[in-house]
Amino acid sequence: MPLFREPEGGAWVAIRATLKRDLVLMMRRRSEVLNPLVFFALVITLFPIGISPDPELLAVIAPGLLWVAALLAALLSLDSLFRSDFDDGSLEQLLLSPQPLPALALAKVAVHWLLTGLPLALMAPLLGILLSLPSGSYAVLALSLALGSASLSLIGAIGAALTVGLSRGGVLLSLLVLPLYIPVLIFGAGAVQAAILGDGVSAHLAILGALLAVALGLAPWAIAASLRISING
Amino acid sequence: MAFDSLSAFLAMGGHGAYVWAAWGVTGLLLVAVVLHARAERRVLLRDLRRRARRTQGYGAAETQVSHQETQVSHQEGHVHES
Amino acid sequence: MSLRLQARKLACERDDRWLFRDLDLDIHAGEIVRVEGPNGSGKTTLLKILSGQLADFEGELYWNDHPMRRKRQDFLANLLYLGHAPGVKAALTPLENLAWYQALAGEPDAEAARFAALAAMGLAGFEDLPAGQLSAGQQRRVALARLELIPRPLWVLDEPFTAIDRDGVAALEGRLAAHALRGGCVLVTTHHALAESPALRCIRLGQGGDDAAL
Amino acid sequence: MWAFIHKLGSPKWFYAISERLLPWFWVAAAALILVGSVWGLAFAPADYQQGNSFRIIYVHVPAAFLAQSIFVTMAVAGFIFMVWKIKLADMAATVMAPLGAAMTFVALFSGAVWGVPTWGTWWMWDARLTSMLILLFLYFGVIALRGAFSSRDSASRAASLLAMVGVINIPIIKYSVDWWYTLHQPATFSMTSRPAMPMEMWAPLLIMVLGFYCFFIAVTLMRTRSEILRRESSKRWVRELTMEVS
Repeated sequence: MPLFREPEGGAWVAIRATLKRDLVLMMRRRSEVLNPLVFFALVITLFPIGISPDPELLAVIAPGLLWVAALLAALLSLDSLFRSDFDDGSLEQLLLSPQPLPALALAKVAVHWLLTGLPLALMAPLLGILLSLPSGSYAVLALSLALGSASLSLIGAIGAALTVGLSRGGVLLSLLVLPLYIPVLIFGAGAVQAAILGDGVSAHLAILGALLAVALGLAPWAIAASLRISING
Repeated sequence: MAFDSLSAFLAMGGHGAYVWAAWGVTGLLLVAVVLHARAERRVLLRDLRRRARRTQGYGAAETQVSHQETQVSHQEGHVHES
Repeated sequence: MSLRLQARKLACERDDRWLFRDLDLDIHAGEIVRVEGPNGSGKTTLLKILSGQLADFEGELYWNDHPMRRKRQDFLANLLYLGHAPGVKAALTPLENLAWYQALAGEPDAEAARFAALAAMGLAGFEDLPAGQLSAGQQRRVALARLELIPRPLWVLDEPFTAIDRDGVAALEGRLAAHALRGGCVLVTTHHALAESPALRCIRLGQGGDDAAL
Repeated sequence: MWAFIHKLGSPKWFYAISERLLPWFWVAAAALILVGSVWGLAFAPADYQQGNSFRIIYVHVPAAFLAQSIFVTMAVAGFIFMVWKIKLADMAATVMAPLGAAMTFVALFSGAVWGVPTWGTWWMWDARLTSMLILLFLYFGVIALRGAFSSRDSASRAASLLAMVGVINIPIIKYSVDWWYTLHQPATFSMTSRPAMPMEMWAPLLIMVLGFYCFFIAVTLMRTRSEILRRESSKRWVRELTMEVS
């Protein structure tokens, strides 16, 4: 074996390998994928029991409930985003690779969205039926959640990266992240409401897209910086 | 002067409770911030002084603990390369 | 090829006490540098600083006579670091673990090389078991297989002998010596006594019990 | 230029210079707040719609201004600390966070109290109050994160980064909350945004705002000085200084 070989594969190879590795890992621990979905369904079940089974009342509050419950479910899964990598030492290896860390972090976030945000978005219409969500808003609900949850994953990953070195980071993580989620919640739930009222939803979706663009532009660097801070202990 | 009498001033046209509650809490908080800053400084200076006196006092009298502490500045580092 | 890691006036303070201070280091190709010291003397911290993970220190690092800040990418491309934790995913097989490391290091995706590296570490036959089912020593060997798999001249190894059996220790020691002989460079912390050799150099960190005075 | 910045970042130099500045800011803060209070409480005319309850504006608005300014200042200090590694900036950011949270609380409390005579309720999801509430949570997050790390350097860098992330989000949050509010509560009466306030009304407000800013500077200087002593307690100049005092 030679003493030294110049790294040939560029960042793209490393990103693909990280995507594949995280996907395989998540598929081998299916409960971690399923738990947020079950949580989502459970929380939605609680509301009619806690408030009232009246379909008309439920229909009014359904967009907000679905969005808040999905947001909490996504939050629930965030803590494990970097935790196991931190515990077994893979995270320091990730930080020491000669590849751009923001890109690798983005790959991990992408897997998180793919296996949390996207399933939540696909499941939301089903739960919408339980809350008598008015017809015509189901597609918008799924679409707004799919778009919004990508921003949630990106923003949440900053919090997860900041708290990964702390032994009890879970509650702190929600404290850090939830205030930052508010704009996404406003425009996400707003889109569904606009669809119910028959208003145009393109403005809402466009703003959700803009938020995602901003998050995509800034969050990877913040995540990378946060990981470097956390690895310092 | 927007008020005819002291009682009118205190009553604030019927809104006295609200105005004085808001102002009172604000004033109390500002005072508390100042008092806290002063107390913090006093406690800190006392601790620092106590620490300084302790290192001085012991150094003159005896013991190795203080010896270590006061001598540190002369021992440049504890690293040896071999 | 040139290979030189230098530290000047390195100092690190933790909780108001100096772990080390005024530490000058000069590490060249062909050397095995062993960092010694009792628990809590800052061995791991020093290794993390020298491998560019910790930013909280005073002093300057130089890589091939350039300030580390400017040569970080080049430095990382030359570095192989093994930390306290092996960095082996329990849910992945040794092969899958190594495949990720290969890609991360920019190596070509060669399965034969992975098999060979695992075989060299005495893990033939365990390639396709989830790493979680392996013993602690075997997991450490999976991590050590990266030494065989990824050609990097500078090895920074934090307690690499942990959980390894006697034969494994001897083999690893031989591997370190061979690496130095080929012009590589090893920076290692260990409680295990390494065999005397002209390449071996020791750096001793003190008790570190000082009060942080200036 | 660089030498100047680094001199500015030297705790010892700052400790000396702030000692001379501090009395001036205390005097200015006390004088401005006193004048503003007397003017605002007793001399400014009552509002034709809200009557005298409007006098709450003289504590509510300065506190709200300060609450937002402190967060921005904290983020700027965090940025300076992260980029130029000037520890003094971080010390200032450390002591600013609780003051900012306190000011946010004052703004929220006075806003809630003001709500009773204005809206007939202690809490209204008014855009301004909602943004303030979110700001309070952001402050809590920064303070809690700083407290959670065992290493001071990591704590400082994490808190700085979070403050920077927060400050990017504040305008987005503000904008989205405003939008959300107009959607759900169209055309409610707003407490503070009114056209053409007469001079007798806004002059005391301006004085109060200036007074609050001076107060903020004075408290920050004073507590930063304490923080310097705490963090540099092992440095020779601090030891000599404490000897002198005793």
